[in-house]
Parts: sequence; structure tokens; C-alpha cells
Amino acid sequence: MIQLTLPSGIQVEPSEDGRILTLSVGPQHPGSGHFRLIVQVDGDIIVDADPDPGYVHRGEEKMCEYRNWIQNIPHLERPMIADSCGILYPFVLACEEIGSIKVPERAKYIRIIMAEINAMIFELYWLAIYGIFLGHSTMFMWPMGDRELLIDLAEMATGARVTHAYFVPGGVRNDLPDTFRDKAIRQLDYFKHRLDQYKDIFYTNPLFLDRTERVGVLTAQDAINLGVTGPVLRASGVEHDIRKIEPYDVYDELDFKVITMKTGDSYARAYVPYLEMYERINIIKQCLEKMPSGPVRTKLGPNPKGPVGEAFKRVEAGRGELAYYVVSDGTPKPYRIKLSVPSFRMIAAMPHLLKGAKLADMPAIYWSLNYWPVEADR
Amino acid sequence: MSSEGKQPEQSSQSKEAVAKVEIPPVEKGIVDKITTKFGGKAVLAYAKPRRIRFNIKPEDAIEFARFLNDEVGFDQPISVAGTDYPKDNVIEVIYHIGCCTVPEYRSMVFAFALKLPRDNPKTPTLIPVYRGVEYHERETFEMLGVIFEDHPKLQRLLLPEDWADIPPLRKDFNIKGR
Amino acid sequence: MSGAGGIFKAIESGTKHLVIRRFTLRYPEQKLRFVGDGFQFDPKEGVGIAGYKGRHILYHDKCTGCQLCAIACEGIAEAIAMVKIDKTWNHNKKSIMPQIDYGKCVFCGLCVDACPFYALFMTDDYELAAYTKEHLIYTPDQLAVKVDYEGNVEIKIDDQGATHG
Amino acid sequence: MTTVTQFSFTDFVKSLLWLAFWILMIVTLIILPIIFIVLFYVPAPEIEGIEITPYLLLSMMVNPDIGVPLLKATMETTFFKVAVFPGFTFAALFATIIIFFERKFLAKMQLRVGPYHAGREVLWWARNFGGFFQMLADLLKLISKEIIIPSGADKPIFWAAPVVLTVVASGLVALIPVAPGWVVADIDVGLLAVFALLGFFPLTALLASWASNSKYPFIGGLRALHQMIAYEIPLILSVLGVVILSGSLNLSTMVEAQQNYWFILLLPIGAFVFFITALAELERVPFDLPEAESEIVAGWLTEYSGMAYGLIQLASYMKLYALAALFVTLFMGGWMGPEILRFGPPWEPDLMIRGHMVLTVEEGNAFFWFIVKTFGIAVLMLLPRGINPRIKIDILLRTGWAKLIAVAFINVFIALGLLYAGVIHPVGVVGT
Repeated sequence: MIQLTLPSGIQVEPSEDGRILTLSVGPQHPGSGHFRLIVQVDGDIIVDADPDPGYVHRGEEKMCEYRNWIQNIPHLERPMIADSCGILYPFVLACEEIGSIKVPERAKYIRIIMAEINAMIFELYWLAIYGIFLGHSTMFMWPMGDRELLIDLAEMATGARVTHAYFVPGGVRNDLPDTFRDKAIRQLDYFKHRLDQYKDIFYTNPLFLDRTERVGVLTAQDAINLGVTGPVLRASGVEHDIRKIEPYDVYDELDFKVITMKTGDSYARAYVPYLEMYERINIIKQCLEKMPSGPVRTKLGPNPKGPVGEAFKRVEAGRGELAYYVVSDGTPKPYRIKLSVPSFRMIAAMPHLLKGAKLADMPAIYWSLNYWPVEADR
Repeated sequence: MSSEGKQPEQSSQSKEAVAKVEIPPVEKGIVDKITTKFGGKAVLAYAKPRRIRFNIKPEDAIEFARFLNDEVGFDQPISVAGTDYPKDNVIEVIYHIGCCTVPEYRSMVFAFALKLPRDNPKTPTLIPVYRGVEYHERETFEMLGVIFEDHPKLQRLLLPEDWADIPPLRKDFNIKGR
Repeated sequence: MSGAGGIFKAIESGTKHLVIRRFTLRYPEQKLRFVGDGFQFDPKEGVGIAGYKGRHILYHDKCTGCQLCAIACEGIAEAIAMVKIDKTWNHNKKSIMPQIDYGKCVFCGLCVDACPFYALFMTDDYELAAYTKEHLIYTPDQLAVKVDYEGNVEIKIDDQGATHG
Repeated sequence: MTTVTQFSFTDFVKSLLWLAFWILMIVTLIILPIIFIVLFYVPAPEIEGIEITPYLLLSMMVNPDIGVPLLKATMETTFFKVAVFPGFTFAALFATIIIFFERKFLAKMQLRVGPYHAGREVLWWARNFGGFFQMLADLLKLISKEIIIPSGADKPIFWAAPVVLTVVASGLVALIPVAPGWVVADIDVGLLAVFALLGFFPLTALLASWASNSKYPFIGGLRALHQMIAYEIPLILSVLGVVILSGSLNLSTMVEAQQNYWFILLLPIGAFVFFITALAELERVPFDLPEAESEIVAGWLTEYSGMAYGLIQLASYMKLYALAALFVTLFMGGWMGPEILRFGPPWEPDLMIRGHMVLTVEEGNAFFWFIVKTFGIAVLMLLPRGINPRIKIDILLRTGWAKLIAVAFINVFIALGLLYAGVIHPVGVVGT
């Protein structure tokens, strides 16, 4: 085995038989994001992987304790700007449960529309990165371009392209513009047509199948016990979707399927979000049909206070189950807010899946876990 | 939250009041199962629709979690949160456990809280039961200084390596300028 | 070769896109059209009016110097500071008005929600780049200027694909 | 608030003068001396009984009656062949065009614009090719950048690797016959020389990765080596069929053997294997494992920066040209093609300037067909980049060792069968 001298003069520790090489994948690595995986490889086989998050930790939970309920809204969506409505949704629900605030019916539909659009924006972003991680540059450009269709819709409704600050306790900030419905239906139809194109170039491409099939298999038992969630859990065959099992707002009035796959490999984890996008388009169209007219926001007094109490609310965001544990002590500021984000729960699955995989499988496994470093660090 | 000045009396849930409120049948079944097994060791904090919370002691934690996982069917760790209560001199570690397998429990979140003394917070790790709590417990360790005994790797996770202050989510840690 | 069919399908799909029109927005030449005149808020109804959240606009004849916008911003970005102005108004005895630092502003628009006097709205103007940090601080006089934003490009969808313009 | 840069006419004139000054300085101090140094060392030909000296040359260039024969004479020198036409400059220019075309082509496939602004206003007639000057801008950027050498790097090898790669790529280019007689090195073992030179690339990559003293380049270098060993053998085997049919290792002879039929019609399997293995040799998608950025940053290129990186890229694109040209030479009849290009009226089709012949019509057509075919094959080699993801190392090795070698052997048997069944004569298809 070769002993390499690192630039800082650190001698790489070879293992006893001198076969193990330690690689630090990240945080300045094109295949990691703001995140580090300390990987030990024996030739091309990964023998150990140690996730090291925390490079973009900004103490959201502590920040929450210094701001009042409304002021928490803009900064809480910062960890996940690609799905900013999704990460705000359970906070708003929890505030409403603690304060027992009634939400107008129209606002519930608008929230679902925006949450689904945002989830799709995230999934396209995720798919684009998955494409480039596997060396497929076209699959990077297409979803990134088509994402514009949805960002355009979100911008039309909320006035901002990524950080909307749109949900508030008691409804949403503003009503949808009049032209939103027609435009949304037109663009979603076209987007559906674009989604069909992805299949030929990516999902049925034999080279993509080679890269992802039977790679990083996560059994249903392991998936549940490791606490992974969302598309990763459903790809392992567990039918677990918060929208279905614990319908919040008006999801119980909508008709949609929960997509599951049995295999639990990277391919299934890449395919489930893709199929879910069709369901999401379906949900948005149903919402646009069923949406009643009326007010969209319950008027609250300035600087509202909550009663003493706690709430645990969860929603199905783009990456899976996103939960907030909120404790209120009766002051205008929350006593404790805990974000249980799906990305953080995926970390546990990472060493489990990477051990024994090949180094070339690392991006395929790592990114199929729907991991978003900024969200995990909060 | 409601507006200032109109705080509804019924929603301020002190723990004794909630226990008397009507518990829905499915939740009642779970609560009965737990109370018959553990009796006085597990205290019911509240049982709202879809949300149940028990307060238990740290020494019973592993046994309780194992019973919850194997017998009751709550098998998916969702979150581990720690809350600091300097007034009562306790740190509360609360595990939220969901369920993926039993159909009628799937919509529920089971929470159990451990009240630990603030000066020496120690509790056994629940990794043998729920593997997924490993990183949640590490986060709780560094954010609140709770020591999870027998945890395989109780080290820094999110904070910088040169963090030399009290754990930041304790209430006596203050952000500068605030 | 089992996957030959898949490869041919992929090649077909790729080459098909050589004739599809491109989606890119040629930004400095083309600008997007937005709905409305920017985000506004109706304090009577307690609900906003949809629009783009760009630079603010301040109506001097309505601002009373109540500082609610600055208080709202305090926990968010701390971008709003109340400054003295030269003019005196009957409704603004203290003659203070908000000054916004766009180096800090996050464009959440909660200051607009906080204003009870229809004085602070947002506009379509998003081109705020400046050479120095000082240029990013907008005084009440600068905030009063209404900028004509000429965006006329929308997403168009036809058989050849979606395009801007 | 918008700040408008003030336009001042004085500054404008000043900048023009400044530019003129610099051009004058560079021409007088650098370019003219270089021309003279070159002219001193390159023996000038004798035109119409006059011995050309460098001093005479510049004055003669203005006179077309002497200048054209001079040009013709220069074109026949080896120096011209090495440095300009079938050699380095041509290949580098071709590589630049390929890079530009790749960027625009991929952009089109990916529904974006690609290089757009640079040079758009300079060439009004080339508005649709707007962005070609992006190549120039990239070159200037690479030249002006600092070349960072990692501490602990093996400096001589680290420096030598890009140069060696470029030199080897130029050597590869030198073996390609562009037209009858238009080849730098017309040697009898041309094909063997090609493979010998191709073997240099992964070794240099390994040396470069070793010299970088970093882990990711090292893994990349090892991968490059793995890939070479797995793909060199099918590459050689796939060409064996052509050698059997043409009965020669000389590339020009091989082209001439395809007078009637291109070998791609007789040996489609061999052509397929050659194409796939050529992609693997070039380390292009889907075989770009040594540079897989999501796994090992940039592979063996990780520590290179500035013009060292630029040279490596130039070498790799020259290699792309060389392999595309080799494919054309071996399977697609090289310069052969119908005579469609004419420089003058039918009774005098050659390129004549003032009564001096510069280029015969046959040569012109040969160039045309060769360039067109090579460009087509190069575009085919670019196409997978827009369509396929990268494949895994184990699948790559299995494909190389198990599948492609077997297929290449089938190809050899087909060639032998064609030969011994009497369909083909060693010097071409029956009837020639």
C-alpha cells in the first residue's frame, strides 16, 4: 500500500494490512453538498462511512426562542428554500392547534396547492442533482429548466421565487390572483408532458438501470427501524404517507394514490418521487376544481400569544414526514421548537447502506436518500 | 395562538385536567395496554386524538421502549427532543415514536418523556431498540448536554469542533445581543 | 445486449430535443411580467394582495412614523431603521420614516403586513445591485420613488415546447 | 439606484492609442523576431533560380507572382505538414471547433443556449454562431491563471505530464493520412504506432495522478489504468479485421483498399467495437470514470489548474479528433468520396492563383470528404454525453473483458471468413 502525504503533512494512517484508504468526501467536494462523509475504502469497496453534518448549522431552534410566532416565519423556511412551504406547514399547523385558530376553507386549499407545488420544485431540484451525480448532464438541465414552470406559478401566487413566507397561522398571506387557475392548469399540463420525456432518457436508460438497480437495498424492516421516511420509506414497500394516514387540512377530501415500490434499491428511491409528481399534479388540479371562494386569512391581533401547551404536528413534505414539536409557555415567543426534519432522519440510513457498497455507488446511494444538508443541519 | 387577551380556558391543558377528558377508543386501548404493564411507573400526561404522551423514569426507558416496539407496535422513531426547564431544574427528553405496521395506529404519534436532573442528565440510549435515534441522541447530547449511556459515538455532530461553551439549547445560554 | 432498446429510445429522445425551442429567459433583454403592482396589504381585511415582493415603496403622505414596520422587522432582518426627515407632516409629528437596508432585507413583506396606514407597499423593482454597501441603504426619499418596471415576457406554451417571450 | 458609467471620448481615444502602441510593441519586439528566427532555421526553397533568404522573403510575400509558388513550396515542406496542415495547428483548430460545437450541441439538446454573447457583435454574419469567441476567452482565462502546484507534488512529473500528453496527441495526429500524400509520417507500421502512442495516455495519467500527491487523483489514475487495460485489447482486436482485409498496417494503404466498399459495410461489428472502445479510450461519457466528478472530484485532473489543465484538455480533444479520424480511415474510406468540389470551371477545376497551381481538385475533394466524415464521427462521439449517465467501474470492466473481446473475436472470424471464402482479395474487394 502506498502512503500518501497530505498537503498539511498529515500521514494517512494505513490499516494493519495497509489496505484501507480514508477519503473525506466533502464539504468541498462536488458530490457532497455542505456535508462530509468520511469514507474508508478497501480498493473500491467502502468498509466504513461516517456522516459528519453540521457545516451549515445556524441554530434555527435557538433562534425561534428569541422571536415571536409571526417573526419566526421567514427564518424557518431558510433551511429548505427549495421546499419553503413544506417546512413552514407543520409550524403553522402547530401554532393553530395551540392557539385553536380556525382556518378559512379556501386557505386550506391554497395551502395544499402551494405545498404540492413546492414539493415538486424540490423534487425536480433533487432529480436534477441526481442526474448530474450519475454523470447525466441532460438530466441536470431538463428538470432545472422545467422547475421554472412551477417557480413561475409559485411566484405568481406569493410574490417570491423561492422564499415565499406565504403561510401564516390562520391561513395564507394573500389570495391567489384571478389568472392563476388557467395558467396553473396550462403549465401543469405541459409539465406533465415534460415529465413523460424524463422516462425515455433517464428512467429506462439501461446505463441508469445498471447504476441503480440492486444498489443500496433497504429492506422494509430496516427502513422502519432506522426511522427513514417519505419516498425512501415508500420505495421499501411501506405504505406510509402522512397525507393519507393523518390527513391535515383538506387532504381527506382529495383523491390520490400512495406510490410504493417493493425493491427498496436506489432505482426505486429515484422512481417513487417521479411517480409522485404525477399524483401531485393530480392533487393540485383537484384543489383548483374544488376550491371555494371566501376569505383566506383569519385576522389575528398584533403580537399574538398562545396558551400554555404543546403540539406535535407533521406533514408530508417533498422529502417525507416533516414534524414540529412546539412548546408554548404563554408568552408571545415559543418556549421550544424542535424541527424533526426528514433529511436528518436519513443520516442514520447512510452508513447502513454505504457499508459494503462500491465507491462508484456512493453518489447513487447518497443522493437517493433525499438528503438535504442545509435542512439536516438546521 | 389567539389574540391577546382572549385566552380560552379550556385549551390550557394542565396535565391532570387532560387525563379526565374523554379518550378516544383506540388511544384508550393503547393507554390501557401500557398502564396494565407498567402501572405507576408510566404516568399518562395526555391522550388527545392521535397523540399520546407518557412520562417515565430513565431507568425504565429501555424496557418501556422495547415493550412499545415489540408488543404495542410503535416502531418508527420520529424525533428526540430535549427541553430545558430551569425553573423545575429538569431537562426533559422526549421521544416521538410513530407506527408503520399496525394499520389503526399509523396515524398516531406516541411520545414518552424522561425528566432528568439538570446538573447530571443521564439516560440510557435507546439505540438497541430504535436504531434510528442514534443521530437524534447525538444532537440532544450536544445541544442540551444530556449524556446517553452506552451510546457508541457520543460526539459533536452539528456544532463546530472548537465549541467551548455550555450546550446552546439550555435556557441559560444566551445569544449575544439578544 | 438487453438494453439496446433503451439506448435507442434515449438517443431518440435526446435528438428529438434538438428541434425543440429553448426555454431560457434572455435576461437583460427580456424581463418577466408580474401580476399586479407588487405585494400590497389591506389592513382592514387583514389580507394581502398578490404581487411581486420587490423593492418597497413608501407613501410619505400616509406614513405616520408609527414604527410598526421597524418592530416587525426587528426579529427578522433588522433592515428597517427609523430616520428623521426634513419635511414635517401633520400626521407625522415625530417626522420619522423608515429607511431600509437592502443588504439585510429578506423581502418577506411582513413589514407591509404590519403597516396599518396603507403607507408601505412593495413594487416590481428587483434590480437593486449597487457598487457599495452604502448604496443599498434606501432613504425615505428614495423609497418614495416609483420605478417603471417594463417586464413583458411570459411563459408561452405551444407545440414546439415552452418558451419565454 | 443605478450608477451609469460615464463615457468619455478622451478615454476612448486614449484606449485606442494604448492598444495601437501595444500591438506595435508586440509585433516589433516579439512576432517579427520569432518569424526571423524560424526563417533562419527552416531551409527556404529555391524559387525560379533565386535562393530565398529571410530578408528577401518578406518583400517577396507582397508579390503574388513569387508569393504563390513560395506558398506552394512551403506547403510541400515537412515543417508545414508537421506544424500546420495535417499536423498540430489543424488538429488544434479542429479540436477548438469540436469543443465549441459540443457546447452548442449539448446546450441545444438540454434546452439551453450555451455560449451566446462573446463575439456576437464582432461578426455580424455569424450571429447564429454567437459565442465562438468564448473559446478565445476561455483560452485567455486559462493562460492568465496561476498554475497551483500542491505541496509535496513531484514537480518534474507534474509539469511534464500535460506537455507529454499534448506531444503524444500531436504524434497521434501525425499518423493520420488526410489525403493521398498528405500525411506527416507515412510509415509502414502506422497502425501499430497508433496503438503504441495510445498506450501513453493512461500511463501519463497515472504518472500525473501520482505526482499530484493527492487521493482523488490517485484513484482516478488507477481507474484510467484499469480502463486502458480493459479496453486496449478489444480496440486492437476490432482493428484486426481491417488489417486482415487490407493486408497492410499502413494507414494510407488501408484507405486505398476501401476504394469500392467501406469496411464498415463488411465489418459493422468491428466498427461498433472500435467506436465503443474509442469512447472508453477518450474517457468520454459514459466512460468518464477517471474524471467522475461526483465520486472523485475531477479524477486525475483534480490538482491541475491554469494552462496545465488547458493543455490536458487540448490533448484530450486532439485525441478525440485523432480517433475520429482513425475511425474514418479504417472503416469509412478515409478521404474517398465523390468529386463534388470544384475550384474553377470544369475544364480547369484545380485551385489556380495567377496561373500557379496551389491545390489539385483531387486533393481538395479529399480534404473535404475527410473533414466532413471526421466531423460527423466526432459529433457521434459527442452525442452520448447528452444521453447517458456514467457507468460503474465493475460494469465497465465486465463489458470490456467479457463482452467486447468476445464480440471483437467474432469480428475477426467474419473477416477471416470473408477472406477465405474468396469474397475478398487481400488488396481490396474482388474485381479491383
